[in-house]
Amino acid sequence: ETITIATVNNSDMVRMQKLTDDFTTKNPDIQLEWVTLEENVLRERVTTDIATKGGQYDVMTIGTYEAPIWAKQGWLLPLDKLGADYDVDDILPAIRGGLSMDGKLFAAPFYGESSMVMYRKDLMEKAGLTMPDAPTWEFIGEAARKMTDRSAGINGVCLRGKAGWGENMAFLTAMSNSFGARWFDEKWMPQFDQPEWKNTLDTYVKLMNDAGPQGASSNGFNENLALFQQGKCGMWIDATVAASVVSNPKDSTVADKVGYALAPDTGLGKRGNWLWAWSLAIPAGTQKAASAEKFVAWATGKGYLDLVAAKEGWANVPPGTRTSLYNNPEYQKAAPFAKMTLASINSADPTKPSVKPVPYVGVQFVAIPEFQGLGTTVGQLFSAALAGQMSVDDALAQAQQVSVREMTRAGYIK
Amino acid sequence: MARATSVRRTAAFTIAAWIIALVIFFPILYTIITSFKSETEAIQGFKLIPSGTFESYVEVQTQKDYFKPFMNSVILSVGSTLLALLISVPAAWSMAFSPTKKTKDILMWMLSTKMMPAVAVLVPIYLLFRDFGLLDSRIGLMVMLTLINLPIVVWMLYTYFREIPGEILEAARMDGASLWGEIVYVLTPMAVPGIASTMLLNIILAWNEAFWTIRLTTTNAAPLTAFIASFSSPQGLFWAKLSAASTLAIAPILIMGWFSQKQLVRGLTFGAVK
Amino acid sequence: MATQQTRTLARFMMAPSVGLLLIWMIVPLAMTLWFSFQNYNLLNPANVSFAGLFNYKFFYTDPAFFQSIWNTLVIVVGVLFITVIGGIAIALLLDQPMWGQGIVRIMIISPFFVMPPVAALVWKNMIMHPQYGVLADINRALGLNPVDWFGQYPLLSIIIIVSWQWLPFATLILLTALQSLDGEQKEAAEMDGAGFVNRFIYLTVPHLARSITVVILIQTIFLLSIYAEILVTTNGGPGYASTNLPFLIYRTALLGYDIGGASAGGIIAVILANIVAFFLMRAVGKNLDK
Amino acid sequence: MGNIQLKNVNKSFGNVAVIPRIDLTINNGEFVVFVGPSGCGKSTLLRLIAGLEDTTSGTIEIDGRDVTGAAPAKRRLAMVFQSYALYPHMSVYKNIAFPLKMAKMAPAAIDKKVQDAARVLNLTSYLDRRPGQLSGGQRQRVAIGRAIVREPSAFLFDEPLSNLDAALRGNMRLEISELHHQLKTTMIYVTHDQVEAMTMADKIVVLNAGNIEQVGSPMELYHKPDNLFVAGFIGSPKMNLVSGEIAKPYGAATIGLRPEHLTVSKTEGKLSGTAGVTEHLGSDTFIHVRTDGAGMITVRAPGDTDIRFGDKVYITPDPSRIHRFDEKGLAIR
Amino acid sequence: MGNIQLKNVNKSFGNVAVIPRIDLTINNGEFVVFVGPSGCGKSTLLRLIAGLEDTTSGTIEIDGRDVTGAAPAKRRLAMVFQSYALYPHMSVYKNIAFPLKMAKMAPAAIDKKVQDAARVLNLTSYLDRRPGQLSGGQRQRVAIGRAIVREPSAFLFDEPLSNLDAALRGNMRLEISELHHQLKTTMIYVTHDQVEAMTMADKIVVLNAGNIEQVGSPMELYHKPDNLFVAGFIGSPKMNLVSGEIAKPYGAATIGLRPEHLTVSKTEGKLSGTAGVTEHLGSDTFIHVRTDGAGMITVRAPGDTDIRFGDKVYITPDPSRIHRFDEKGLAIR
Ligand SMILES: Nc1ncnc2c1ncn2[C@@H]1O[C@H](COP(=O)(O)OP(=O)(O)OP(=O)(O)O)[C@@H](O)[C@H]1O
Ligand SMILES: Nc1ncnc2c1ncn2[C@@H]1O[C@H](COP(=O)(O)OP(=O)(O)OP(=O)(O)O)[C@@H](O)[C@H]1O
Ligand SMILES: [Mg+2]
Ligand SMILES: [Mg+2]
Repeated sequence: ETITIATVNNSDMVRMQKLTDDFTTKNPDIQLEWVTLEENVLRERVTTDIATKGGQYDVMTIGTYEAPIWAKQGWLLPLDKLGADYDVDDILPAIRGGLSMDGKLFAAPFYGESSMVMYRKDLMEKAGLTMPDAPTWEFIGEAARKMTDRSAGINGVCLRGKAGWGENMAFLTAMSNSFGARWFDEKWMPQFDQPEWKNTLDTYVKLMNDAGPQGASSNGFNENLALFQQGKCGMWIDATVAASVVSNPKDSTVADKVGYALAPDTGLGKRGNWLWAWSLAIPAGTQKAASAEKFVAWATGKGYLDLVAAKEGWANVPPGTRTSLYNNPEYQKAAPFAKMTLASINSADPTKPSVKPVPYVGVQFVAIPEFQGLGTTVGQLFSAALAGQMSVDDALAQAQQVSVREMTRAGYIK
Repeated sequence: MARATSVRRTAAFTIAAWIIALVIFFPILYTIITSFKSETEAIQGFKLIPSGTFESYVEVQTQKDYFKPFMNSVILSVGSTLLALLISVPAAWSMAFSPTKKTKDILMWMLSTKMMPAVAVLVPIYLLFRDFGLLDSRIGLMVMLTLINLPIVVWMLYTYFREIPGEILEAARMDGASLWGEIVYVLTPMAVPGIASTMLLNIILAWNEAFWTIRLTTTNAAPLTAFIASFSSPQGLFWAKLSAASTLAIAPILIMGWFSQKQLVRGLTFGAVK
Repeated sequence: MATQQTRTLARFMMAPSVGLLLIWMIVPLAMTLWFSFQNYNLLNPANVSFAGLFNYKFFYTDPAFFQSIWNTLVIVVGVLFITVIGGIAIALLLDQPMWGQGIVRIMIISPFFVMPPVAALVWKNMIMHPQYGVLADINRALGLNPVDWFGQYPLLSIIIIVSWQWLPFATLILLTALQSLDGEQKEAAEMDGAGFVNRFIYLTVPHLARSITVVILIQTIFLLSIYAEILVTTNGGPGYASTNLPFLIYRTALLGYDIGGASAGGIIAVILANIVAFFLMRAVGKNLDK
Repeated sequence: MGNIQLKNVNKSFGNVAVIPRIDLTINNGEFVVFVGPSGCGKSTLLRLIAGLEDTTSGTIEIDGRDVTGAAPAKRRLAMVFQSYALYPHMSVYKNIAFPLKMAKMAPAAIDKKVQDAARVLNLTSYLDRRPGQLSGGQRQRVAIGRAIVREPSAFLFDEPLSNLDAALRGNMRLEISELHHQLKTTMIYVTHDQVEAMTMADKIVVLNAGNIEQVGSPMELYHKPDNLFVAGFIGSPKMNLVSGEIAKPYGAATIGLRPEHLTVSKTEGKLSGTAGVTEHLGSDTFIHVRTDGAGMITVRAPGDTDIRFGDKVYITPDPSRIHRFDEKGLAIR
Repeated sequence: MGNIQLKNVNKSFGNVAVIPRIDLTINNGEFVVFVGPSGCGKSTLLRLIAGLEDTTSGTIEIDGRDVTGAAPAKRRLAMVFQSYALYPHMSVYKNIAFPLKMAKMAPAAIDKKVQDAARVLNLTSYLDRRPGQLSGGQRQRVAIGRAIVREPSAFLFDEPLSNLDAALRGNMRLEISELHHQLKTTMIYVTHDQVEAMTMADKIVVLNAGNIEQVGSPMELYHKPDNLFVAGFIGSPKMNLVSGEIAKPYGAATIGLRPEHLTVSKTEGKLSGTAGVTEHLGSDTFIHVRTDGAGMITVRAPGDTDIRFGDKVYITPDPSRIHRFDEKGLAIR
C-alpha cells in the first residue's frame, strides 16, 4: 500500500524524508510517496484538495491555523489510534491545545515554534547594553537605534515587512498582542481604529525607519535570515527554529555571537511571540487511514526524535513538540537556545492571545477561513506604511474599512 | 547588403551586442554561478567566481529525485505539443488555404479563450478533474496543456502555412492524393521549419507552465515546475540549492533552445516573409 | 483552392480545434458564471446559497478594485512598451554583422526558457534585493544608496521582470521579420539617399507592422493574466501598489477561498480582456491582413 | 483517350462573371493552346477542367463521362503548374513517383516507370537531387515527368515556361513538342508567348474577357483572324491597324497590315512618313514609321537596312495580304 | 554628366574571383547594355558601380572623381532593381517623392517633379495607389519614375523587364529608349534578352565568367563577333556553329552560319539534310534540319514555306556572311 504525504519543504521535513527507511523496514507493506512544496503552494494545494474531496493525499502537513478550521468541518480523522507508546500527554500543552477539538487530537505536531529575539552579543556589548532575558519594546527600540551603523552595513533590528498573512502579519499580530491590541472584539468588530493598534504600528514603523534594513517592506523570514547570517542585523525577532540555523557555523558567519531572549512586551502581561506547529493530519476521505496513522505515529513519536539524534545529532531534532525533549540534558547541551524556545512556546496561549478577550483562537492569526485573504490585504496596507507610501493612520483606517467589509460579508457582523 | 562593412563598424556592433546580451543573460548566468557556491557563499555579496562546489546539486538530488519530474516534464511538454499539432494542423490548414470572412474572427476568438485568469477557474477545473478521475494523471494534464496552448499553436501554424504556395497542394490533389495524403505527404513535410519552431515554442510554454502543473498533480504526473516549487523559500538558507534546482529545471529546455535556435528564428516569422 | 468539396472539408478539419476550444471555453466559463452567483466559500461548503449579483458588487467595491485594473493596464502597456521598443532595438542590432552572433542571439533569447516563478525569485533575491542583490552591490560600488526596488517602485520592478521574460519573444519575432525585409528595398532606399534613421522610419517600421501586431496581441493575452511574479516578489504590496486584477482574484480565490467572489472577478477579468482586445483589434488588427 | 467537352460553362467569383459562357470541344490527341491578355480567364478555364474550381453552371465531360462534380484526382488529368509546384522536400525521384505512390502502385512498377520517364527527360543523373538543387530547365522537366508517369488522358500546362530565360525556353519548347509527338496525348497549354502559341499548337483558342474570340490552327489565326482582337493579338510585332480615310478605298472600316508584309523604301511607295526609332536585331530591323495620315506603323525590314532615325521613307503593303475589318471589328472576307 | 571608368576592378566573394579584372569606360550619355549568361557577374558589376558592393581591388571613377570608397548615396546614381524594390507601404506618389524628400527638397518642388514624372510615365491616375495594387508594367514605371526624378548622372537598370510578359515588355522597351533619347543621360542596362540588348544599346558589353569578351555596338557584335562565345551569344535563333571537315575549305576550325543567312530549298543546295521540327511563327518559319555531316542546323525560312517535317532539304549559306574561327575560337578576319 502506498500512501501519499504532502509536506512543506523545510529542513526538518526534508530530513524526515531521508530517514523513512526506518519506517519502511518496520512496515514493509507500506510505501511512501512524497509531495514536497513550498509553504504557500502547499497550503493552497491541500486546501483545494480537502475542500473538494479530491482525495489526493493520505497524510497532509498542516499548520495550527488550518487544524481547528478543518477539524470543525469534519475533514480530518481524529488521531486516537496512535499507539500505546505514543504518549500524547508528553506533547507541549500549548501546542496540543491548538491542535485539538473537544479533547481529541486532530493533527500530530511534527515540530513547533514560537518567536523570540535573536541578537548579536558582540554588538550589544559595543552599544554598552545588556539584553535582559525578557526585554521590553522600549529596550529593543533603544538598543536597535544604538546598534545601528548604516555605514558599516549594520541595522539594529530586522523585522518582517513583506506583505502576507503569514509574513508581516504573523509578526505584527503577535507584536500587537503585547501592545494590548486585538483583531476583533467579542462581537467580531475589527479593532484597527483603536489606539492599541496605532501604537503598535507606530512603534514598528518608527523602529524600522530608524534601525531597520533598506527594503524591509519586501523582507520575509528568509530575507531576514540571510541578513542576520551575514552579520547585518543587530537583532532579529522571528521564529525560534531560526536559532538552529544562525547558531550553526556551517551556515552562519555569526554563529558564535548569537544570544537569545524572549520576545519583547510592554508590561501588559502578553509578550509579542507567536505559536506555530507544523503537524501531520489525516484527511477524512482517505482509504488508507490505518497506514497513514501508523506513519503519523512514527514521524511524530518519541522514537523519531531518538532516531534523528542518533543519525544527525541532537541539534537537528525537530523542536518544540515534546516536554521530554526539553528535559533531555543532551538536547539542552546541543541546543543552547532550548531553554528560551521552551519558555517562548509556553508563554503563548492560542486561546487567550491578547490582553483583552477575543472570540477567536490563534496567536498570530485568527483561525477563521477568511483570515488568509483579509490578513494579506491588511498586510499589504501595513507594508505600504512601512515603505512610506502611506501614513500609519491611513493604513489603519483602510485596514479597518476592509476588515469591516469582509467580516460583514462573511456574516460575523450582523 | 553584401557590402563588406568596416572592421570598426563590426567591432562597435559586436561590443554593443555583447554588452546587451550579457546584461540580459546575467540573471541566468548568475543563477548558474550561484548553484556552484556553498550556501553561505551564496549570500555573501557579489562574487562571479564560485568556489566550484557541487554540494548543492548533491543535496538537491538527495532531497528530491530529479529524474521522475524531468521525465514527466518531457512527456507532458512533448506529448501536449504533439497532441496540439495533431488537431491544429488541420485547423490551420483550412484557415490558411480555405479562408472565409470569419477566419480572422475565429483566430481572435481562439486567443480569447486564454483570457480567463487561471486562478479564477482553479476550483471548477479541479472539480472537473476530480470527477473525471484525472487528478495527478499525465493524460489529463497533457490534454489541459494542449488546450491552453492550442490557440498559440493555431496562430503560428496559420501564419506559417500562409506562406506555402497553394499550388503545391493543388498539385498533390491532381496527383491523386487524398486530403490525408495531401496533409501527411506534402503540407507537413514542407512546413517542417514552421512546425518545428511552433513545436519548440509550445514545448517551452508547456515546460514552463507553473500553475496547473503544480495544482493538478501530486506525485505521478508532477513535472519540474513542482520540483522547483519544493526548493523555493523553505526555512533556512536556500539560494544555492534553489539555484541548483533552477539550473536543473531550465537546463534541458535551455539546451534544447540553444540547439534549435536557428529553427526558432527561421520559423517564428508569423507570415512576415513575402 | 476553392471547390465546394474542399470548403466542406475545411470546415470539417477545423471542427476538432474549434470544438475542443469551445468546450474548453464554455464549460469553465459556465461553471464560473454559475459560481459567481453563489455564496460559496470553499472552507465552508455547508453554507452554499444563491447570491444574486452580490459577488459582483462585493468584488467591484473592493478598495483595491480600480487600482488593480489600473495596475493591470499599466503592466500590460509598460511591458509592451519595453518589449516592443527594446525588441526592435535589439533585433536591429542583431541584424548587423558581428562576431559571435550565434552566441549573442542564444544569450538574448534565454530568458524565455526560464519558468516565471524561478525568474521572479532570481530577480527578487539575487538582482534587485537592496541588501544583497547585484544591483545594490553595483550602487554601493558607485557610492550610491541601493534602491529599494520592491518597496519604492513595486510596479516598475514587476514590469522590469516581466519585460525581461518577454523581451526574447518580441526580439525573436521582430528579428525574423527584419530578416525578411527585402534586401533590394534597403539598397534602393540607400541609393535614394536615405540614411540609417530614415531607412528605419520609412522602411523598417512599416515592414515590421504586422509582426509588431502579433507580438502585441499574443503578449497582451499573456500579460493580462500575470500574477506569479507578483506573488513571489511583492505579494501585491506595498498597499495595493502592485495588485493587479489576477492577483486580486488570486487573493480572493486562493487565500480567501471565496469561490463566488473569485468567479465574479474572473468574469470581470474576461470582460475587461475582451474590451482591451476589442480596442487592440481596432487599433492594430488591420495590420494582420497584409 | 482524352476527349474534353465544355458545355455552357459559366464561372463567377462572387458576382463577377469571369467566364460568362463557354462551349469548347477538345479532341483526343490535340495540342490546344489558350492565349489571351492577362486576366482574361485562361488559368481559370484550365482549373475548371482540372477540377480545382467548381463550375458555377454548365457541364464538363471527359471522354463522354460527366465529371462536373468529380474531384481532381478522379479526372485522370495531369497538370504542370506555372510555378512547377514541385514538392521541395522530396527528391526528383520521389517527386516523379508521388502520383504513382498515391495510386498505390507496387514499388517495382513505380521504379520502372520513374526510370523510364527520367530517361526520356534526361533526368537520370539528377534523380537523387532536391528541386532546389536544379536549374530552372531541369525543374521544368521534373514537373513534366511527374505529369507523364501517370499516363493521364490529358495534360494541362499553365504557362509552364514563363519563368525561364530565353535560351532555356527555346529548348524546352522543342522538348514539349517532341513529347507530344511521342505520346499523342491531348495537351492543353496556356501561354502568353507568341512564339510558343504559334509553334506548338494544333489549335489555338483566343480568349478575351472570358469569351472565346476565335478557335483555329495557328496559321488560320495568322492568316485569317476573325476580328480585330485576334488580328492584334496574334503575330509579333503586332499587326498595324489603320482606320479612317486610308481604309476606305479597301471597303473596310479598318485595315490591318502586318509589319512583315510591308516593304519600306527611301524613294517611293504608297504611304509616306518619317522613320522613328529603328530597332536593329541583326537578323531584322523594326522600323517605327510616323506616317503622314496613318499614324505609327511598324515595318520589318532586313537586318542590313540603311534607314536611320529621321529618314524620309515610303511604305508599300503587299496588296494580297491586307486584312479588312468592318465597323464592328469583324473580318470582311 | 555621367562618365564612368572602371580601372583594374577585381571582385571576389571569399576566394572566388567573380570578376577577375575588368577595365571599362562608359561615356557620358551612352546606353550601355551588359549581357552574358546567368551567373557571369552582370549584377555584381552593376552593384560595384552603384556602390552596393565594395571592390576587392581597383578603382571606380565617376566624372573623373574617385568614388571607390564612397557610399551609394554619394554617387548620384539611380538604380532600378530587377524586383523593382518599391516601398510597399507607400503610395506611388510617395514612392516617387522619396528620394526628393531624402534630399530635403521643398514640398512644392517635390510635387512639381513628381507630377511631371507621372505625366511622362502615364502614371498620373495611379498616384494614390499602393504598389500592390498595380500591374507589373505599372510597377516597373514607378520604379523608373523614382529613378528619374533625381536627375542622376547615370541610371543603372538590372534586368528591369524580366518580370513582364511579352507584350508589356515590348512597350516598356520603347518607353525606356524614348526616355534615353529625351534625357540623354548615361544608362547601364543588364539583360539576358537578345531583343532588348540589340535594340536599345549604343554599346554592348558581353561578359563571360566575369571577363569582358567583347565591347561594341550591336551591329558590330552581330556582324563581327570576336570569338565563338560572342558569336553564339548574340543573335536569335543562335548562330549555327559547324566544325570539322565542312569548315576546312574555309580555312577555319569552325564556321558560323546564322539561321537568317541560310536559304533552304527542296531541290538543291550545298548541304543536304532532313527537316526536323518546323516552327511556324506566321512571319517566319524556323526549320531544324538534321544535316548529313554538319549536325543540327537551324534555318530561318519565310512564313509561307511549304517544307514539312521529314522532307528532304538542301541548305545554302550566303558565302559573304560566313563567320570563320580558328582553333582557339577567335575570329579570323
Ligand atoms: N479567387 C478569385 N476570386 C476573385 N476573382 C478571381 C479569383 N481568381 C481569379 N479571379 C479573377 O478572374 C479573372 C481571370 O483570372 P485568371 O487567373 O484566369 O486570368 P489569366 O487569364 O490566367 O491571366 P494571367 O495571364 O495573368 O495568368 C481575373 O480578373 C482575376 O482577377
Ligand atoms: N554574395 C555573394 N557571395 C558569393 N557569391 C556570390 C555572391 N553574389 C553573387 N555571387 C556569385 O557571383 C557570380 C555572379 O553573380 P551575378 O549575380 O553577378 O550574376 P549575373 O550575371 O547577374 O547572373 P543572372 O543573369 O543570373 O542575374 C555568381 O556565380 C554568383 O553565384
Ligand atoms: Mg494565369
Ligand atoms: Mg543578375
